Amino acid sequence: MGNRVAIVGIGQTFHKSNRKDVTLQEMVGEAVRAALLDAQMKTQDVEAVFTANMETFENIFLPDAMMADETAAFMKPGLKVATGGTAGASVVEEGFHFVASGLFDTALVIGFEKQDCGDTTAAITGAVTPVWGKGVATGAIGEFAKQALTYMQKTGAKEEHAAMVRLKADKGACRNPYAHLRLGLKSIKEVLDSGYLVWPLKFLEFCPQSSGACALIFASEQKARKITRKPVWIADLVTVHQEPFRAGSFGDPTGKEEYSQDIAVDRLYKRNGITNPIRDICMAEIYEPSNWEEMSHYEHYHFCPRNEGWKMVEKGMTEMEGEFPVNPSGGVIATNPIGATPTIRVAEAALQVRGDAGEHQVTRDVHTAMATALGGPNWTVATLLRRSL
Amino acid sequence: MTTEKAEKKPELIKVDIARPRTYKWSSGKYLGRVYKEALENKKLVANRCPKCKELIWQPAAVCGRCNVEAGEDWVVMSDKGTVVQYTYLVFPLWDPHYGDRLANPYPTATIKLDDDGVFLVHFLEERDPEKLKNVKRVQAVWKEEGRGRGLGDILYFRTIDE
Amino acid sequence: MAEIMQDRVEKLKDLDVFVYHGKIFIPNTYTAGLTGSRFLIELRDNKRIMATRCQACEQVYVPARSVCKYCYGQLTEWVPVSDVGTVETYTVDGHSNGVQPMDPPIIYGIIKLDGATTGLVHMISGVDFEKLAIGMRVKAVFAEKRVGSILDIKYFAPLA
Amino acid sequence: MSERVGIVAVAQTKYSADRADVNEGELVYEAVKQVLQETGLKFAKDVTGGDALNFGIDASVTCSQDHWDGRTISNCNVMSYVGGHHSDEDKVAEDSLNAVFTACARIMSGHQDVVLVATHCKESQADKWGIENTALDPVFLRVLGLDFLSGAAMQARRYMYKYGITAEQCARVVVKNRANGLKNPLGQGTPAVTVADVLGSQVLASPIRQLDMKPASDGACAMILATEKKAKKLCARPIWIKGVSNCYETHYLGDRDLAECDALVKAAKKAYSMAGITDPDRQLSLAEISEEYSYQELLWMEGLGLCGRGEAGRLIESGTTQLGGKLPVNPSGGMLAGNPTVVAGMARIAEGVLQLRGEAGERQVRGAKTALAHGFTGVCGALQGVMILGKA
Repeated sequence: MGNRVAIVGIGQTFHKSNRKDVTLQEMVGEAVRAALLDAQMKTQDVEAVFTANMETFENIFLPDAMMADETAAFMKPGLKVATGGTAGASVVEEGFHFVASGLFDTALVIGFEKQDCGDTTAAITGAVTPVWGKGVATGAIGEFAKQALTYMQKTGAKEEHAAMVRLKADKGACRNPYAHLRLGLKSIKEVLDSGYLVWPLKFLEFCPQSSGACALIFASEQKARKITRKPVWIADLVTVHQEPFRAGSFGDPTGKEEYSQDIAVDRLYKRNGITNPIRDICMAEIYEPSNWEEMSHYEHYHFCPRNEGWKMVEKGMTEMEGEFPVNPSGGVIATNPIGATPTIRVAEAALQVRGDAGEHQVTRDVHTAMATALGGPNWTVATLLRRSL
Repeated sequence: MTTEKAEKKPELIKVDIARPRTYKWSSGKYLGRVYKEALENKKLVANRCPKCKELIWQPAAVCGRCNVEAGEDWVVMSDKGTVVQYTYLVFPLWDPHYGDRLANPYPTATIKLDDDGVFLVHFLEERDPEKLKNVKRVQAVWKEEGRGRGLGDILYFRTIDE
Repeated sequence: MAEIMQDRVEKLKDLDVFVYHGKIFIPNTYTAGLTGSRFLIELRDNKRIMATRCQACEQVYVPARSVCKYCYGQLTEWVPVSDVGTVETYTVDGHSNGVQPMDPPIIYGIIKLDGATTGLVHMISGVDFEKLAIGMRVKAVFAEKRVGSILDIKYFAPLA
Repeated sequence: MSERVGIVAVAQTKYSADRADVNEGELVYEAVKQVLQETGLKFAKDVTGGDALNFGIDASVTCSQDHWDGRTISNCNVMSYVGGHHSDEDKVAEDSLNAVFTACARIMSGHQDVVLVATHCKESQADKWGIENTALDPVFLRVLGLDFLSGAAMQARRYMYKYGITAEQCARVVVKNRANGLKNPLGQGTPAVTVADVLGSQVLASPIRQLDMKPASDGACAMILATEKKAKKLCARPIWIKGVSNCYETHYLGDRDLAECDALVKAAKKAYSMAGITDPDRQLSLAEISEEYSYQELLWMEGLGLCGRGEAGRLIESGTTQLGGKLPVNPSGGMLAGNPTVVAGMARIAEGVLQLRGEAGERQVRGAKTALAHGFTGVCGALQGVMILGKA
């Protein structure tokens, strides 16, 4: 069997809407430098470099080769993967396989996106080519607006619940120096009055376009124990892609189709002896492009029964001090450099397991954490991290 | 002197590049059949998976859910249907295929076509947000000339009262 | 602005297959970053080619760069390099690719400027194609109207 | 290598200058269908008690490029055709040799036993120069209007100058590969040429002439990799991956002497050491090298240590690398006979597998036991990949 794999280094940029002070190479280099510093390693100690982003966002072809010098990949093995919004987690999967295989003892795993040099919604619209449907796209925003409407009608959730989720996210973001949107919201009223972006989604209810990068350093077991006293083990990782839903892009209003989220966590929980997720897992960093999605995902990740995601919010269970904290980092609704976002989820979950999340460290002791990613037509990557294996 | 200069933010140079790239996307055989039926007969067709018996949309050589070959069991679908979901853009969206910033003039809806038809994403003719709320039954309005663009042969779906 | 090409759909001769002739057009705005901007501003304002130096690795990077590829150190020392250098390789590019700043033929070359340890990829002009040779000495010719772009160097011409 | 990884099935479409008759999914399915039929494998989630095999394909690794497919999240084009529904799928955005490298790692990690790898590219549908231009640094290189041809031309010039390689020697590569290509039933039928034809063809970017460059090509390739145990259940003669590695060059063309290919030297060294190869030119039965431009076969041969620096020219003149020579290079015809970018790396591996299984027909290298497959991505070989395949 393969090596066990641990995260021994974590680095992020300070995610912002614009980073005009750095080129793409330099921005990604910042995250790499932070990860090397965190692990007290030098570039020579890194044996391979794996990267991920969505090329059409910057309209840069083969960006990994372009940034080889700045990401310590010069004269080293490595490669780039690109799926959809899940790209930042697909690269975590490949890093996991490559280090476990024994081909490399250490590897840099990097997700990045510099959205200040392109047009994100235009790039997403490019996911459907004109030969199939020209001009019908409303971008991801439109899709999630439809989702929010369906969730409201199906579960009886109120706009106030969605606003409470947004407030929770902002509380976390304000305690996370790397987060992009740190608004200092005081009450749900501010969210409710923020005007519609795409009905029924309001301005504050959808993720920003950010520029940022996140770099992790993976190490095999015997290497990891030499590098750090606090390795975070990748216990397991499940990727589930799927065909587009017949009646929607990110959700199935007919209620007849299985979600990749459910399939992914079923496999993950069964393989790792998890019978009661919010007991056996201590916290989660999930990929929620909108606050409505967060409530729906509570259900798809079996944190609560179907149609009761909003009740967890009402009882404050997922607050930082709550019974099952979710997205203490502020989540995707506060920070979304798309290629890096899934990698950030793994990084933030790992910081919680290490107890190094500083101001946004959750109250509950975290020995096990889950990070998820959403992308493409509702694809899912679920990663399980543990303090000890 | 130097402190004053230090405060001045350093000038940052940007490089603007705006170059379209041409593409020739092929419909392939299965989507080509949708183009042909729309062009010649103003009909919407899809092929049915022999295993799960569901209509495959976007028509393809394989049913991805069953991992079996889809074959040529083509079904003509009604071009009437019921609106399941809709949304409209508040802001113009840069559409890379037009190379322009367009606010889609029409709302985009998911329409369930009658008689076990597929869920089709297309435009609604109705643009008034208030009236949109009670648009339920709709029917396709086909172009009379200039067809040959598959689903683009339908201008939009018009509200029908049934 | 490139004219917006009209889409068209063509049915293949003897097949029920249709080919959609279209385009993808997303304008982009890239930043040169702090280091790159200073290099370009020096071209624009002072007609000077500046490099960043890595003392430890004895590297002088042109165009100026913020990271040394060998020691991964952050480069903060700026040094001017000569506008005269040696041609390391070149090509007389006759093919048109739709993204060139002028009509071909264009002579592209890599010029190792005196004082630099890396070559600068740029254009060469003012020389007969047959006279082009590796090892040739060339000098930067600056544009009259400079805007803060690598094209503020119009081309490199053979040293008299 | 700890757990041996076997290739149990390979398939390629018939390469063509223009496959406008199919979309990307239908194209890749032409290859995927063959490897599924050859092995009788289903996807893991579809395996029921009653099947002949009690295991299935655990994951798919696809390989394509958003820029070439003209579509964001371009793996949506092939998802249904590679069993991606409710399964593990990932897309590598490099030359496809790296996708096989990824599948190999997934199996060696013990996380997965059987992996389908599938790649496609339709060069006829996109603007090659426009795409390549966007791979270059936007501030200092892209605005100059460079693409991979002008980059390759500067490399060819430097290599020919420093090591005395001649235009005739480069032309011989084209003559050899196109002749081999006509013996390959899956080849594109690119017509044979003489040295004079090549030297007489129009200069695109000196010293590269029209016939020094590969033709546009559309195609797909699929293969199935498995653990040693399952590979032996799936086919009589699995071909083993004895060594594999890759390596990044610097992006800044001015930072390196373009006559050198240090990243390829390093990748080859690692792959050889994994495979226990010390003298590649004697121990390899054949080499399949990705060459978009004729000079590249010669330069990459030297980087791969198949001969000394500057000796590739003499090697091609001596007929050593011809079919029937001591070390045949590109019996498949290579990219110069017609392979798409992205697909080229797996096309090299597929030819290696066919040769080692003795199924290469007219172009069979007699007694082939060990084959090298090489694939590169990007301008002037920005990311070099090397794989060693063995019969035993």
